[in-house]
Amino acid sequence: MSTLSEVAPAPILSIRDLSIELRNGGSKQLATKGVGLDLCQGEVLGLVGESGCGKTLTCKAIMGLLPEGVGRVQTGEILFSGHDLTRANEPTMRTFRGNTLSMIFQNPLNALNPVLTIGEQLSEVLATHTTLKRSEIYQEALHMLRRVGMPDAARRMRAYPHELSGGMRQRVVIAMALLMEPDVILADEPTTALDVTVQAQILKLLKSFQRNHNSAILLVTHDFGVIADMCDRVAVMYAGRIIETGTVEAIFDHPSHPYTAKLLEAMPRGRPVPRGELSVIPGRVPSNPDDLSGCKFAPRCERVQKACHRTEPRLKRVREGSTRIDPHLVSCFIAFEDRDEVTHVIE
Amino acid sequence: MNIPNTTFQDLRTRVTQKFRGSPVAIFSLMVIVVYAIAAVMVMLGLVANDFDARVGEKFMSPNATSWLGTDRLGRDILSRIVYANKIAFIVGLVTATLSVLLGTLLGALSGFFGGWVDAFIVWLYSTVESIPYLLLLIAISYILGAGLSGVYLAFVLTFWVGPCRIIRGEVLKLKEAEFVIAARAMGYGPMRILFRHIVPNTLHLALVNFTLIFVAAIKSEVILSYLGLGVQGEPSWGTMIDQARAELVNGFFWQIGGATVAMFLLVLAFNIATDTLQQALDPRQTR
Amino acid sequence: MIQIILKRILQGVPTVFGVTLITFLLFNVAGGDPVSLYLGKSANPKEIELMKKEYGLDQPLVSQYTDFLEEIVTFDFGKSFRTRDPVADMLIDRIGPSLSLTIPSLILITMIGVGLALISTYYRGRLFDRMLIFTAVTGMSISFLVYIVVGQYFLAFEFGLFEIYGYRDSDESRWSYLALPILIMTTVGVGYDSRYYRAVMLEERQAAYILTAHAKGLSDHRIMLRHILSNALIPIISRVMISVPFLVTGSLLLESFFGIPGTGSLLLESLMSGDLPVIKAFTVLVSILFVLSNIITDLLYIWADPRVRMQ
Amino acid sequence: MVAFGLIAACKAENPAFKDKKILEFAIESKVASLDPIHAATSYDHWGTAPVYDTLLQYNYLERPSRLEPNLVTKLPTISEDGLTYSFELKPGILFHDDPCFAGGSGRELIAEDVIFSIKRMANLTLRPKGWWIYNDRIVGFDTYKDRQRNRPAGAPFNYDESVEGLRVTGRYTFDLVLKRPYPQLLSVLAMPYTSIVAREATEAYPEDFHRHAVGTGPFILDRWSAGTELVYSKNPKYRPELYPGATFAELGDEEAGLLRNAGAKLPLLDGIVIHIIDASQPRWLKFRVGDLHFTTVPTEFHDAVFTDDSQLRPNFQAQNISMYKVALLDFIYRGFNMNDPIYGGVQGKPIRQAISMAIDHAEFNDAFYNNTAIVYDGPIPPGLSGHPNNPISPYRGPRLSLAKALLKKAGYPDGKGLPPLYYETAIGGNLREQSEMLTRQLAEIGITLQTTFNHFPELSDKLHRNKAQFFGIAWNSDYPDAENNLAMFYGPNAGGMNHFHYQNPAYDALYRRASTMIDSPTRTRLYEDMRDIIIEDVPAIGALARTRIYLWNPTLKSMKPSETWYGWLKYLDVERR
Repeated sequence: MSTLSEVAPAPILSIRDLSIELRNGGSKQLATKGVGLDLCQGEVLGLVGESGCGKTLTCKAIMGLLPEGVGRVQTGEILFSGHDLTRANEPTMRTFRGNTLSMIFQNPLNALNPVLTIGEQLSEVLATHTTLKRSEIYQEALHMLRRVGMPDAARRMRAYPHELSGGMRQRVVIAMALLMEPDVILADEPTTALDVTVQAQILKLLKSFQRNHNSAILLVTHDFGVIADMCDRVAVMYAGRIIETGTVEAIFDHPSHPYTAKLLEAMPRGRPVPRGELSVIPGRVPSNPDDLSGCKFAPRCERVQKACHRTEPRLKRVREGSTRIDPHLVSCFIAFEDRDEVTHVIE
Repeated sequence: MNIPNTTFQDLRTRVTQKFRGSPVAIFSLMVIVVYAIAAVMVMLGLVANDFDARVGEKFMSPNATSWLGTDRLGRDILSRIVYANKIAFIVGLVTATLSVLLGTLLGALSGFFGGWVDAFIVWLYSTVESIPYLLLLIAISYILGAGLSGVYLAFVLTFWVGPCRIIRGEVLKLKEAEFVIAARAMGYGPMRILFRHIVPNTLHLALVNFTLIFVAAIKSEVILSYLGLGVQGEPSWGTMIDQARAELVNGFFWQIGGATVAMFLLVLAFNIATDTLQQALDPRQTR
Repeated sequence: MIQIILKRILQGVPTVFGVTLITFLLFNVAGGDPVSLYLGKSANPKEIELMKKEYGLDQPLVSQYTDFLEEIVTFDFGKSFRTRDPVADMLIDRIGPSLSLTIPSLILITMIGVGLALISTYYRGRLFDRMLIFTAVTGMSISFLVYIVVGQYFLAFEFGLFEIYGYRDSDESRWSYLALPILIMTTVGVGYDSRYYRAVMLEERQAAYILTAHAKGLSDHRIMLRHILSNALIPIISRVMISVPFLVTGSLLLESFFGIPGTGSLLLESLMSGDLPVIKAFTVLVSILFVLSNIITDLLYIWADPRVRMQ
Repeated sequence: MVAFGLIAACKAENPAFKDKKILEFAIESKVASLDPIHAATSYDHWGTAPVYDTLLQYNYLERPSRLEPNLVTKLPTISEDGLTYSFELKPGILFHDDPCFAGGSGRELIAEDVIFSIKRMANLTLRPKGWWIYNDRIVGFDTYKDRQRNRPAGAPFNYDESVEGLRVTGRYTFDLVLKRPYPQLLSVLAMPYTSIVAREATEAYPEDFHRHAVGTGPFILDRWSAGTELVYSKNPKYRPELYPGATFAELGDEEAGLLRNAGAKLPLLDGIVIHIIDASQPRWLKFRVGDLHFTTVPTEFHDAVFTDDSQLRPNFQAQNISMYKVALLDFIYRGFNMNDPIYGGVQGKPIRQAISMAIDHAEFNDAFYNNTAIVYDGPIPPGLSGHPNNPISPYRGPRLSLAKALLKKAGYPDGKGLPPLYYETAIGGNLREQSEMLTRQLAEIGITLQTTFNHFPELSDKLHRNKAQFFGIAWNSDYPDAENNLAMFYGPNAGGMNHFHYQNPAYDALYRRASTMIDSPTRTRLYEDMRDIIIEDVPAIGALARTRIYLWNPTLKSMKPSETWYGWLKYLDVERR
């Protein structure tokens, strides 16, 4: 441990060296490798990257909900509330899920059970995690529905998901996630399926809740506009690895990885990017990164060098944008080619 | 089944992968291949030639020359089982091929052209469907008389409904696909679009239906044989089981046992293969 | 609501009409001539002609067909060639025993099938699941006839667990005769149905909202019973409703092998003896039932699926 | 499964049967009708026999079976010219009690009832299956039938119109007057078709008389559950009739306990349950567990019952199961369509003879009947005059080299040039295996057999319409007189019972002569001449006569089965429950 961590606030959720293995038929591959993330109380951490880079899997791994028989944590740990979630058993996980640790899913229509009423789907969270009476549960659920800005909330309690618009459904999903006032919220692209004006409302809602309760949010997105509005810190993922991390300012002002730079270039600041437009960088994400030696981005990188193909760079601290508590880390040789200054290494 | 935006190439890869990944599936394929080879050998007259010959006394127990004993006419049961395998394959192949062809043709026309063609074909299959399958089967073979051709026709007239319905649904969906719209834009005629562009993309569904009907045909043949409507003149597993029913009481279980096991293995193999195929084609199901 | 029902009934009319046409073509046009049977082995051509006349079999086909349609509309199917009883009475007599066989079987099949599917879904990929799949596929691969022959010989005769054959229409004794046929029917049916329900539930299990339910920290029981089962209800209802017309048709093989005087054995006897009035009436009635059960299925969907309810 | 076992374990014992003598047995096909004029099959006979009486019956113990009076006081007196038969009914015979009679109590049987029952055969709206037995026989009967057939639509059948040949001569006496001698009439009057019914019952149940059996028989029909069982109880008012005594007994009857009830008042049973079980396996298994008192042995199960020399297997003997073999008046044959351009007619005669020589009936007998059947030549079954006890046909198979020589001479060496022979047979039992054996046997001389299996209606349709090239069926004699079998080859019967469409003026002349004669050596000689013509011409290759084997459990007493008639259930006795 470095001296820096002594100054930083203790993380509420800490991911160390997380490697997730995916099995497909007979073949196995690592979907993430050595992912490390810290999430502190009251902080919004953005996790950004192209589709399929391992963002959602990381969230599912935190929730202990990797697809059964397909995904498995190979190495690493996820520390939360004094438990290593990768080793926790189901009953323990269940006490966290939806309670102190909750998750908001991408597609609000699919995330709700079509044949149960909104009221029931909200209430069952409280019924599971509290000992409240039925009437109290109802009141609580209704209250939360109002808080997320659901118009005509009492009537909506009896409605079925398909009777609501997309934005309202996402409000329901968020209400479910917030019901127990969780310490950590994993928001997996909570607004991508929604149109622009609704997106803004939903984000505002999340933000205000986070402020009021001093919760921590891991916000998965590929929209730097959202990052700019919401986040304190950012981690950029590529091919299952964190390739750059730092404060929002550090990343935006001094993008040090060519990939990050390309992402930022592709998106003029302040303008939200519709889903899918991130892949303006030529080439494709390698289907099995481990087959590739060296830097996984090398094949697509404009500034690739010989060394890039030989060994895989590790996360190192760069001076620009680093603060005492929030170092700016990047895994790229060329980011350091001018200076051979190595300050800190995080595996 | 919903297979969005996948090319036939992808499907083939998925199918091969799925089969490679499962030893049971490979075993089932091997069983089918062995049976198929045996059937071809029977057709070529290489094995089971003596299926109709008297090789010994009636109802002999298994012995060195007749491994599964003999039947009432003193014929070798093993030879008859092997020979019946040929019948099963012919019944299965002919029925499944014709049913799938007919079903695909009607389903494709129905889904593609819509209008009165669709209305008529939908009416036709919902009518056939609303008659209990066994009743229809028996009625048709009753009218055509017992025998192989009656069996074929009864099966085909009953079984075409399944593929027809499914292909129709798929064609309805594919009709709106981009590559079809592109083909239209090229000014291709409707028949070319339907049979060169759309129908080849439904082949995987036809394949699954083919295996399903194959099994259904073999199993239904037993029921028809019990009713005296099955294959005539040559041994089939159905006629053997039917014949051997009474022998169980006499304490001769070689024939019923042998035919049941022979049929069981093939049907089991087909069931497993069909399952594997369906899993590969429809990845949402992790059966 | 009534409008929906009326509309669906009207939509069913062409199907029923089609069935009458097919039935007529099959038996009156393509089929053989049943008359000679009924005059006994000493029949002569003169007597055969007379009987054909009596039954209108010498009429042009078109008028034979319209007569048939008239029978259907009036529900008066005339008399059986074979027994001379009114066809309607025969069907009514036979329907009870068939239902006592098929209804308990369907209930058992569905309950056991859904139950096994739930357990199997819960333990997917584990030993129980594999065993269930293996057993189901194995069971499906054995001929129905073998179940019957072997079941009757071993369970009823050798081990004496069941009645071998027969039926008595009293509440105490009926079930002792029906136990084995119901057991066989259930055994065969459960294999198919549990596999199907399992596939349905596994598919539901993959749904995004199940992930949500897990993320909410719900217990597995609640997820299985409340979330998965309630969504699987629609396919279950479809499956059960598809079987409903076949409740009435009974089971051809089971009934004839175990001597249950139901509609299945009636149908078999009629087919074997060319008793056209019975076969035709039966076919048409079943197709009407089929159409009706489709309508009821639609209504049940409305009850089970809020999405349909809206439309 | 345990639960199922428990349900089944409470076996269905009928409390009403307690301490009663109830006979239970099974027949293999549904009884279609209990109206005697429909009673064409042996199953119908089993169903009607307990309820109805015929004028004549057969002696229970005597073999060969001999006619004896049943409803009548004695056998009829026959006029010199053999045309007038005079009968006298026993007085005091009562119909079963039934609401159709005034006061509900059965009235006495009188001569009018007999005449009424015969007239019903003329009523074609009833579709009598036995219509042919009086056809062209009784004076005035056919014109009466035609008149009634052409009656105005809607008019009822007139039973009151008198028929010249049906004469009531007193309360109990009546005459039947024939157009020409009909020596088989006495046998006919023991057939179930001629059972006596009550007019009141037919009128009270116009639509379903076939389910309301009201007769004078030893048992009363209690219940007829469609397709499952017929239940009868003893008729308490049955006329005083006694079990026959030793005078009629055969050797061995006494040892078999058949005389133990001699002189006892009939019927001996309290009731009968006839189960209807079409599949042979359950029928057999039910007998084996003791649910049925007696059964016939389905041919498929012969191997389970008999050793190769057709003795009962030891396990059956150990269970004290009794056996009785009834030789059937049976003619199992393969027939040709004589109009066929190749196999029929004169030109086909050598081919038919060759085929006959290729068929090995002994092999059939061994494989399918465990050698319990009788192989014989010609159309006259064992037990009837004219039957040859020894092989007499030069064409009896297997004589393969002779058969091949005949074929060669006919221009078809080794069957070359002969089109396939299409064989029509029925579906069921082991007929498939039988046809396979036949195919194999004919292949020996180079003839290809192609079999079509038909449902019985189809088969009989093909036969009537002369559409069957080669066919295999069985004929059961309606009465014990070879005339019945010989009529199958009589030219004018073509299209009817003459399935062969066989036309031979010499044969027809012999038949016409013999058919009006009563049994005598002269008539037997005529029968033999006709038989030899058939053997030489080979319209039919024959023949086998099955032996029906009855087995019964030791709880059944005084059993001596017969298939000449079915009225003998009244002589049976069983242990009390």
